[in-house]
Amino acid sequence: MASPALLHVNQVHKIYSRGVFNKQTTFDLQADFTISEPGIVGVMGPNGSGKTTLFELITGSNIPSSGQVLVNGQDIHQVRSDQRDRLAIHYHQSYQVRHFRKRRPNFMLQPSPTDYPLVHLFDEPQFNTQDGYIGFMLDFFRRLRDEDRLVVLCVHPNEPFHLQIMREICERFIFVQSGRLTQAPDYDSLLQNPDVTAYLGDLVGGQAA
Amino acid sequence: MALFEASHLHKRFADQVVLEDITLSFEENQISGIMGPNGAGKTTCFNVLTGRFKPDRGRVHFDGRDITGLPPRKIARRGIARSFQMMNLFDEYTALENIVLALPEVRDKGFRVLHDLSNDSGAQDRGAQVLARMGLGGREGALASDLPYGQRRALEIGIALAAEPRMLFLDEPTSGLGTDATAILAELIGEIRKSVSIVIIEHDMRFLFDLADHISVIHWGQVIAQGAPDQLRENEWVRASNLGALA
Amino acid sequence: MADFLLTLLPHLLNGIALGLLFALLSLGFMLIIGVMEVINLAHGSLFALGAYFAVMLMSQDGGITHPFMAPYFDLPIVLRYIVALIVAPAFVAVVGMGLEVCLRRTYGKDPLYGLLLTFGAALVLEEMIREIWGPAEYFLPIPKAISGGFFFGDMIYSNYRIFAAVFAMAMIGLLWAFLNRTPYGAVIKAGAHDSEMVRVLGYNLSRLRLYVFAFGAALAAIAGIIMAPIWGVRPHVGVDAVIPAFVVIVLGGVGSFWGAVSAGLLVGMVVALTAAYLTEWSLLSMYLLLLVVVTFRSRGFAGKASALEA
Amino acid sequence: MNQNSYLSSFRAWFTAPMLLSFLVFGTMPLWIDAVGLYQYLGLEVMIWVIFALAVNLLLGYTGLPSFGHGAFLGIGAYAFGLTQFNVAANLWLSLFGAVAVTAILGGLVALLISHRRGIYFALMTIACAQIFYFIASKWTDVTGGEDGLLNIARLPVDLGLTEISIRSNFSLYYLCFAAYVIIVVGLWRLVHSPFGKVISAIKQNDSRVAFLGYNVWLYKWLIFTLSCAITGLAGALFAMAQEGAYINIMSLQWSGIAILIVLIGGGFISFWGPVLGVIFYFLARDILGAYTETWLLWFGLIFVGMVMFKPEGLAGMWRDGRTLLGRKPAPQPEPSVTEPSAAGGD
Repeated sequence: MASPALLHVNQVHKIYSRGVFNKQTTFDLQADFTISEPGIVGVMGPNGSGKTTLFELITGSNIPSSGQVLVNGQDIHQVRSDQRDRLAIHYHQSYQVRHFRKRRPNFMLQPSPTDYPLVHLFDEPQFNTQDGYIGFMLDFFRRLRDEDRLVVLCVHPNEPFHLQIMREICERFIFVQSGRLTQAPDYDSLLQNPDVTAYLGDLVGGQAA
Repeated sequence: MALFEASHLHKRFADQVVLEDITLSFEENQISGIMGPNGAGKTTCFNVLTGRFKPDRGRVHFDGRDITGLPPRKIARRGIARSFQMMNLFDEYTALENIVLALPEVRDKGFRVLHDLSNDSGAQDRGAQVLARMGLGGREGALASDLPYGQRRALEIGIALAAEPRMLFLDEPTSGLGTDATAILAELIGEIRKSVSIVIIEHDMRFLFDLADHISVIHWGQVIAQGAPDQLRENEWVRASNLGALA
Repeated sequence: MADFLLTLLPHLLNGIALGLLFALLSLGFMLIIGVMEVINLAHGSLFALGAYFAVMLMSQDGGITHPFMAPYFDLPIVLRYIVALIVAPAFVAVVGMGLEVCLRRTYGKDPLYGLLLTFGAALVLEEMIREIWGPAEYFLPIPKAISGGFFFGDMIYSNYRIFAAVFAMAMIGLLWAFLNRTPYGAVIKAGAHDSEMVRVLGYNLSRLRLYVFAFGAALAAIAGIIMAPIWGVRPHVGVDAVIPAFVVIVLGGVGSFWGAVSAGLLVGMVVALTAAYLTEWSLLSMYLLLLVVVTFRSRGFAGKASALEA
Repeated sequence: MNQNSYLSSFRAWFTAPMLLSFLVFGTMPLWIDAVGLYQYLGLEVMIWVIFALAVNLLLGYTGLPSFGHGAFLGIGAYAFGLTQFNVAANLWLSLFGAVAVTAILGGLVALLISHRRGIYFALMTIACAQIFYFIASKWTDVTGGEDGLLNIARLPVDLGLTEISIRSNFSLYYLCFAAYVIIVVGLWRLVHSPFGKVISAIKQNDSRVAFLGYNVWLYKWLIFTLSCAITGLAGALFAMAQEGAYINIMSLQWSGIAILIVLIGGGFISFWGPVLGVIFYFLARDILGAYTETWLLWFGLIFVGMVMFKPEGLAGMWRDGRTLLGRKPAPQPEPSVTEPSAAGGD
């Protein structure tokens, strides 16, 4: 039997709506993808496109409207809330967030099958060329990957070197726009996507120059 | 065994994990550095190490003894002194009084109501010596609140040093200082390292790379890199940054 | 047992009415702490002032009246009551603004100065009340519709207490909606969180402080008017009011809206029940409650670090 | 020891303003009638000065605002009367009883509040004071409730060889003056000792003091208890002055007025602030009070103005006046160390 995929986001929908009687959908995120091997995945997309919501769904701090998130074959929402951080961790800029939403009390949930987090999600880490800390951060991502974890790096690039970093370190990409995900196996095919080039605009040209 | 060892420290505030499994050790007679980007939890780490906050989990050992969760005054009495990033001087006191109050011999006389500090030439002289060492000779009588910024910083470190600690923790000593004042401070620290083990928290890499013997980089509540300055300087991004260009 | 519960009911009602009024008073108090970082010891005096202004607007012998006011007093009492409920808090808001202007000199200094200034202001306001209205007790006339009582079982219930509870509840609800559902509320909350943020957002901080103080003062005045028929209107009523407000804030925790409401209810209930069964000790119970809670939970039920600790 | 060191040790104990205050207060009964005032006023001033010095030990020197100190004044008065009635009608024993009971109760309160500071501290002192107030007002068997404890005697001063009657205001005044001299000298020494330096440092920055290895809690506990003990002594003297102990001095208002007096006088910057404040308060009461019923209103306005424009109080005005006149401050009693209460030194 093959070992289960490291991260399987299975038909996850998250719908936010407004109004009690006349429901209007204000935001709708749909995600369905599988990452079987350890690696570093880059997530890009405009602000408000649903990147942070996606991360929250993966770590179990947000409840999907439908679908499930499996980390190493384990449904994260079936794991005791105080042990979910042993499966997936959400880094918010400079600290880690441990906040979980559950529909059932912990005693009805299962313990985590692992003791160390398998999936590390970095939510817009602050890359600043002035101080040189980027190098240590990138080394840290690589170290995690070499220890067989999955690193997901979410960036909203606004300077050419942000793209340079993504290109240097990420092995595959996910592009998020208006709640929809597009996958790309490498940087070049990511740039084939006209939505991506439109979103990045001058940054790509700037890098080429 | 290192003079100061912290193992598996955890600290969280509500949802935020500020320290996650931090393990650090600081050797005797060295300058150890803790660095990290702004807001990366360095000061929290510092506060846990020096007893201001109790860690949720993990132990802190100093000189082979467990000091986890001891109140600040007991940690101070074991021989650990610290400076503060937000300067915490006694503003109504003169520079000399600030120092004298920090002397352990004065601390032991705290309850002697008949003692006259101003006639205690021993304490006064030792206080003046510390001030002279800090480059504040001649400013004994100036009120702490009247000193210029750089001298307040020096006094801040002087207070910590006057406690005659075995280990001195400095919290962002360069913050707010200009280039010249930073150079003076570096010289000062180079001078006091002869008598005391030092731990410095900084986000200014260049300052630490020049001074420290060993550096730990903290981010996301974890130690993301550590080593001697030369090892860390190998990193191409570090070299490509301003620091690298200048180093 | 059933009999006991039946006799308990009116006291519970009293407790709820008292508690909601305490909560209303404390919420104004808390707004001021939040935005100005000042413990307004004069808050009780503003409460008393509200009651006195209302007396002035309700009855012809309410202190200062002038012959040209006579036609006004021919208006039906309900109308005058509504006028009093609007105009008296507005007067008090103006007094509050004056106090805020004085307080400006203490911002950025040791918070003790703000405390001392408002203590002095409380003294001045109480003495002014004594000077204007004299030391005697006044009673605030109220419309017939909300006076009197009704029987339920063997016990008589006061209509007014029910009115007071409902009115206070409505005010608390409105206040909550104001703070959470309007842009003004958002700015006030930003100011309570971090006064620098208000400047960053592009608002005028000193104007915000002025308005918030006026608003808090008006809330105190409203609580004072509603409380007047229950407690009576005496110069000393300010001190009787500021202490429960203080206790409520400490119990509920600074910065917590529902903390203040639940602590207000708790204090009201404790005071009302001890007043019913251990009359002598009713005020003592409040202090004991405070002492116990603060000893074991230094920031109350839901408090965050705040100006109170500086 | 040479001449010089005798002089310097004398200076460590006595200063020019202290001797001046001894001179003024020591001769007061001789001239107070001549300036149109009366003996009992002198008595009140003396007692309130002792009380205000105790309050300022907390407020001005340690930065701890006790808004409930009036309760300890009352406890001292009751304890003095009760010791006199129930133990022995001896002055020293009764004074000891007053001081001891107040110190013990103060020490108990301090156990609850010594880890607090600022407004929370003020609040806890209010709560504790109110609890004492209610106990005193309800426990009528012991305290006489609203009627108070009547007929407290001005017991003769037993000096072993001879006894001095203090039935007259004049002679009671000198007992109070003696207490004042002892307390002023003692407190001056205390606040200029290492202990005083530490408590003042706690006022400026308590966490730093803890990081220097001092036991901040213990210092706060000791100073609160000491302040209560002195307040108890003032209460005992007050009981003799009034020939009774009454509940009203335990009310919050009197605690507040004590704070007000200390601040108006300038307790934050000067040892002598409370003394100036008490004199100012009683003169204002008698002079303003002669013209208007609402003198407290005017006094309150003066207070508000003072907080707004001159929080350093009368002592601050005095200091500014000297600077304005271009006079150099008089030599400090301790040449190498400047006092925090700079104006107190001159």
